[in-house]
Amino acid sequence: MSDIAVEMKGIHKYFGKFCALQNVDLTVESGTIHSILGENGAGKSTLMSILYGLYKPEKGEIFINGKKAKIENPSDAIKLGIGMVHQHFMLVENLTVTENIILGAEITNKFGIIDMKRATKAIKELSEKYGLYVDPYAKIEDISVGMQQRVEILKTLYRGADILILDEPTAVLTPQEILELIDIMKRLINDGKTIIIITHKLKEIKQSAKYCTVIRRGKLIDRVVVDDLSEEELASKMVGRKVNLHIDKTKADPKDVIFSIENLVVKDFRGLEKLKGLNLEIKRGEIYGVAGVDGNGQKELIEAITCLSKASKGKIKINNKEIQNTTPKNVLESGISTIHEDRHKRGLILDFSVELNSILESFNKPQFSKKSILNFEAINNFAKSLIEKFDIRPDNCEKTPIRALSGGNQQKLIIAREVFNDPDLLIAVQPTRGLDIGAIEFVHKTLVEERDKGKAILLVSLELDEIMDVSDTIGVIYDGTIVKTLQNDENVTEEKLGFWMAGGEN
Amino acid sequence: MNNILLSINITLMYSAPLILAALGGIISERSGVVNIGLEGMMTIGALVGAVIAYYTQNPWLGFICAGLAGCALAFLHAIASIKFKADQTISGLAMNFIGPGLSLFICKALFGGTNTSPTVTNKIPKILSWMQNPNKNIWTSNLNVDSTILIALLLTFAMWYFLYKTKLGLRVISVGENPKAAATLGINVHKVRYFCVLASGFLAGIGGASCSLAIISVFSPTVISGKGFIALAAVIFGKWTPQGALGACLLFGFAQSLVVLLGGNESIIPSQFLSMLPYILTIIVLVLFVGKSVGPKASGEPF
Amino acid sequence: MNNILLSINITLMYSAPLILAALGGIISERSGVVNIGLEGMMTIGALVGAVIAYYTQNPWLGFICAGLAGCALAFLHAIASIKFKADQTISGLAMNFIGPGLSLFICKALFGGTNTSPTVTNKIPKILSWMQNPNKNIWTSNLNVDSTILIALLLTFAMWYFLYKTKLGLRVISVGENPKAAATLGINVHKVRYFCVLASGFLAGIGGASCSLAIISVFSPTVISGKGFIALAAVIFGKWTPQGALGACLLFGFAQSLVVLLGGNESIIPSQFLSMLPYILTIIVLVLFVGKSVGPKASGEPF
Amino acid sequence: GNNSTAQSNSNTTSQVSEQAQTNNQTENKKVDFSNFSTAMVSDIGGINDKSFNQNSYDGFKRLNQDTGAKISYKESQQLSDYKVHFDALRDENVNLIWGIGYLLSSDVVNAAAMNPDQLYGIIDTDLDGKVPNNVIAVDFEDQEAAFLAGYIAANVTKTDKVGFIGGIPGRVISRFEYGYKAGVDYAARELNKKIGIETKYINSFVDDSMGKASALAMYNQGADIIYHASGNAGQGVIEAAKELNKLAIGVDMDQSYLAPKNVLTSTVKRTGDAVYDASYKTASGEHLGGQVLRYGLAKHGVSLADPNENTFNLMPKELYEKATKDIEEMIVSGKIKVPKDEKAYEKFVSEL
Ligand SMILES: Nc1ncnc2c1ncn2[C@@H]1O[C@H](COP(=O)(O)OP(=O)(O)OP(=O)(O)O)[C@@H](O)[C@H]1O
Ligand SMILES: Nc1ncnc2c1ncn2[C@@H]1O[C@H](COP(=O)(O)OP(=O)(O)OP(=O)(O)O)[C@@H](O)[C@H]1O
Ligand SMILES: [Mg+2]
Ligand SMILES: [Mg+2]
Repeated sequence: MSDIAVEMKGIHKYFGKFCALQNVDLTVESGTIHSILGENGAGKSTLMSILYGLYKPEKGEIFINGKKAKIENPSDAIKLGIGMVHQHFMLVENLTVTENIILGAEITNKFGIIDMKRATKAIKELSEKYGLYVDPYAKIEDISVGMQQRVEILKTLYRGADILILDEPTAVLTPQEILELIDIMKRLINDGKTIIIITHKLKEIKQSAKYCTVIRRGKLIDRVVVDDLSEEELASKMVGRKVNLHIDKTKADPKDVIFSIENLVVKDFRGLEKLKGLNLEIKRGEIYGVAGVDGNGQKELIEAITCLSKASKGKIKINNKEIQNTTPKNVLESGISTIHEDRHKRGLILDFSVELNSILESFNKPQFSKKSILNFEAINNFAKSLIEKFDIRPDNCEKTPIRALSGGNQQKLIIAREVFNDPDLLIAVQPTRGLDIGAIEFVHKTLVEERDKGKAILLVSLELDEIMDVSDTIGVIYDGTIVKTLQNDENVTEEKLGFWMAGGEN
Repeated sequence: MNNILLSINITLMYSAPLILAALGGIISERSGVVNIGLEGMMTIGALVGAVIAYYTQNPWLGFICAGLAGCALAFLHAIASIKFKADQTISGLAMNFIGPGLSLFICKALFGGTNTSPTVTNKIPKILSWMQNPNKNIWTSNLNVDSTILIALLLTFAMWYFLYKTKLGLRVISVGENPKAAATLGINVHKVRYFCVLASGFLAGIGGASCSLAIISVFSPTVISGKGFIALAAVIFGKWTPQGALGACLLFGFAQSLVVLLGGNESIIPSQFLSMLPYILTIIVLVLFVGKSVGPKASGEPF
Repeated sequence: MNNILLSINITLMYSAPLILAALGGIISERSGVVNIGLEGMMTIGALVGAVIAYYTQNPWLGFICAGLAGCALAFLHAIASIKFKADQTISGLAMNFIGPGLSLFICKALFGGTNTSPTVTNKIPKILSWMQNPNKNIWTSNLNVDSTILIALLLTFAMWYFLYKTKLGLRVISVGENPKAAATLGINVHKVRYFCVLASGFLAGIGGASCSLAIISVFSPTVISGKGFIALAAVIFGKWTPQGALGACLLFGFAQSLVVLLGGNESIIPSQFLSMLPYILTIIVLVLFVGKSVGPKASGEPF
Repeated sequence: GNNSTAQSNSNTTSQVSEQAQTNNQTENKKVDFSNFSTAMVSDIGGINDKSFNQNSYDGFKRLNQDTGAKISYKESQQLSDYKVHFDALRDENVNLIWGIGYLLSSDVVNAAAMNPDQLYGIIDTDLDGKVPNNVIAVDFEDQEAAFLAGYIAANVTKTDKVGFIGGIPGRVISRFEYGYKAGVDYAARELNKKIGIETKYINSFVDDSMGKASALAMYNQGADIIYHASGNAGQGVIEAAKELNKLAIGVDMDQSYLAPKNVLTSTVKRTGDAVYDASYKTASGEHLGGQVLRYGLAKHGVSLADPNENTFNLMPKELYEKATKDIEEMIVSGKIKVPKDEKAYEKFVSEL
């Protein structure tokens, strides 16, 4: 088991003047799961893209199974038995599972006509062999993210890949799906495959990987045996300082109820009820965490509160004022700020500068505009103060388009902006998705600080760890209602929550 | 009865060039390259078709050369929008200015400064041209449509088969939907797009030639006058599918045949009003039935 | 020297309607609604402007009414593309058929069946019209441009100020870039878009009227003939900014003035070739300097 | 008022024009206008459009050959070019500036108002009778040639049904329609039978598919001869005639080249002769400004196309001669008053 599947030596990669990778080595033994760990923007994806032929390094050599390899494009990589599942899926949404898998390596008759029967059969065989169940006839846009990921893995296996690269495969998965994925990876290893996995979740690394390569700011930091280190040790290697994986917080001091939902019913576009009479109450000075499996009504709940979709029944009250079915603007003005789940879609305008993004909600305030003319000096000063206070990097980035910031820093800006609104209720939906450990620490700390200032906080997350770490009160959402509300104390365990989340009674 | 036949005849006559050009629009847009330049490519096709058929007396040679001329113009569009990643709308618009300008220039250079070509004596035959005298009988006379309509129908089927049943078709669609994904699977996005844009030019070119070699038999600067834009509308209207565009073109041709058959001295509807009918009909059907657009995701995005 | 002045005069004359319509294109596209229908809105503006000015003898009233007529057509486009979420390209195309069709229809209904309006006696004054006889002096005569060009320049500045310095402008841009984000931030996306499309129609309408009330002083069906498309090209060419589009329109007008000044009997360059110059120039500049397009992200996407 | 002035000039001018045409052979070039210069601004088609512009420029060239007058032209590519060309010509010291085609009328009128000392001419419109003092308006009696076309069509039809296809309806196209109809009715009366006339307007001067479709429909309904006044769209009409082996009558110029066996004849508008004539007279010192010069059959401004090798296979020689001699004479002499609009046509029919 000691022969080397992948060896990358002295890799340098520049984007313009920016050095993304500097003399990085990577050695992956065949038949193992090898994890790569690093902050956002450390260069992990870049390194893997080089291995897959998407980028050309300025310097460095690559050896595959001991032989020097020249990988200039993905075709070369595919021929060498390398397959990659990208951080952002590379699927054609309106084609079927089968079509996506065979694309570029189609099974055809001699006239170039695709033989769908044979293709489907081949895929079925593959998926049975590795327990990667998919519906070959379904369209990608109709299947769940977990299933899409299986399609991505099947794509590589179908091409006969022996070396699989998985770039943040778990960021979009539910806890259940993550467990399944780890299972699948182990099955693949048993079958003699080699896997390189990028993830920010230390727990997953501990559960699956044998070795871990740590990268920081484009430089190789260490290559370690995972079992030799604790999660905390791994985290501090990655960030370069000691980090708290669990947030320090004092006990909550909840006051009066400030926000409540009564019997809320929301229907989707087909007319099916997605929320079936949901109730909840949040007090000042408490973090209310909504735990649940994806798709049980979290999205509908947030959209109803923020008036992005219509409530067919029920009341939503803040400070005893009903806000359901008004406008997003009214919601904002009533004292509710929201950190949305998908920052690219909902929270930011990527080509606007950081300073404009920082006032998107508040440009109406006299402070920023007079007689509908914008006051750019005030806006600039404001953005500078946010950047300083929230340590948004790089410094002096207020004029750069926010697209150029890393995900963590984008998220920091959103949080800064929403906190600045000084809301009575702060809603945070998946606020740490895809962030590195340092950034997560910051987000959690901020939420607790706001709580301590007497705000009410509604935290919606699919990560049980996050819910259990941060919230004071936990509500379990299942099938459109809150089925269980409980104080977050030592008695709460992952198993218990999981039981309720799956619809168990009591 | 006779009127029905006539209406079919006119519908088919109107649709043939539209269908051909629309197929061109489909293959280009399906690969992710918007082609507003259909009009210009049709015009140059109409010219080259007429010129070659005039000199060689062979309409089919003219037809093929028209396709190649469309290709040549499409190649410019491909270079601009694929290689130089220029905005596809503007590059297409430029084709619509260059195509007619160039056509007029060549026409004047060849034919002593006139802006219409001489009449082509050997035009593209009609489908019943093997019969003794199809015009004698009013039935056969109305069924005796241009062979270009047959070609258009065959090519529609071929395009459908190509897009949905063949390897290359699957690649075309994936390149238009998600070029990055296609590239990670080792598909050469640029090559596929070049191929599709050139094919688009060829189809628009023969569409143009089917005006100057079948509907009438000369080239004149007005012979296309808007057909390329209607074909473009048919592409969208038909939701970027060959069968849909075929339907849209036929609907449009049918509306035109209604205009012809309803108009006349005794007609109660003013003729200005009638002549807007096809467009109004089209937009009504559009708003009522089509709803949200469903174009290829990466259409218009350089890669 | 005289030629230079004349060339400036001609450049400005050609650019005025283009600038106005291009501003219309910018505001609509900046809010995320593609407006291919500029051509049609210009045509109806040209007609209504001429008609009102003819009847009331007041060119400014005609000018304003032309804008409102453009608005009316734009309203159709807004309904189709914002409310019914129809494909914006096809809806815009439909405007390009409806605008001229309707104009012709109205023109005929009003003026006893002719397709040109009577000549407007009171056209929009020139900037030096307060002078005794500006035509006497070749200098003043060439500097004596239409006031529409002044309006176009002022509106360009106003549009720039509006988009980049005002609250509403910020909202327009954010709606065009990311309507979902804008909506979550409390902006009424539909309202902003309606406003922008209507403004777009108004600008295209007065652009059309500046053809029929300043450049010439009648409406005829060919008075616009492609200016809307050129304005559209200028929008893209100018990277969706008012100042960029202004530059593009001036460049285009300048190329046209070259065509006019170089053409004539003694010219060695054939006139067809000359007349392609502006477009060729445009595409060359495009390919060389503009590179990748940078349109509003959500342009063309219904919300 | 204008009308009668133009009329009174008519005899002398037609002679001049005919003389000029034969001058080349007879070599009696006495006139010398080498100090006289004239220029034309073409319509969008350009000076080789096989139609008005080309015809007008031919007249120019003849003028130059015969008299040595200086000639020049400017070609327009779009409507807004007209004004620019007139502006530019203002500085070039031209005695007479022509605008070719009614589309240029407002620009001619504007230019004339700005430059009261400059003489202008405009072809193919009477400017609604409101002719400025420094503008010569040249108009054509299209209905007269259309009448001859109708007369011939009525005599040739075998189905007793003929058709007319117009472009965009309007005052000018009405002349063609009603002149033609009157000719058909006149011949029908002569032949003592009823001949039906189908009319269709296709609302376009460019949509040849529509022209063809409309013609197909008319031929289907039994018409066997169609006269068109629909610009380029007429190419479709003639194509339909060719395909179904029926007959069509061309317009504005001799269109038989489009389908020699199917174009019965054409009505032609001789703008060149008119330009020649008016320029010649101006050079000779006549003041024509403020007048409408009307060119009909009389001054050879309009006529049927000259016969070609196919003409007499399609119709008897006698018919052509009868039309171009007897009927034409009756029109010129005023015995037949050809109607140019619906009202006049109804009157004409009722008086038949
Ligand atoms: N195409 C590109 N052009 C310019 N710079 C790039 C490009 N891709 C990546 N970078 C830069 O390279 C650095 C490394 O990026 P990379 O995507 O590899 O980070 P990562 O470690 O995968 O981060 P994450 O955890 O967020 O996925 C980043 O700082 C980024 O600024
Ligand atoms: N094509 C590109 N051009 C310029 N910079 C890029 C490009 N692609 C990525 N980057 C930069 O690379 C950095 C890392 O981006 P990446 O998309 O890998 O993850 P991220 O932005 O950190 O967030 P997330 O983990 O949520 O995906 C960012 O600074 C981003 O702006
Ligand atoms: Mg990332
Ligand atoms: Mg990454």
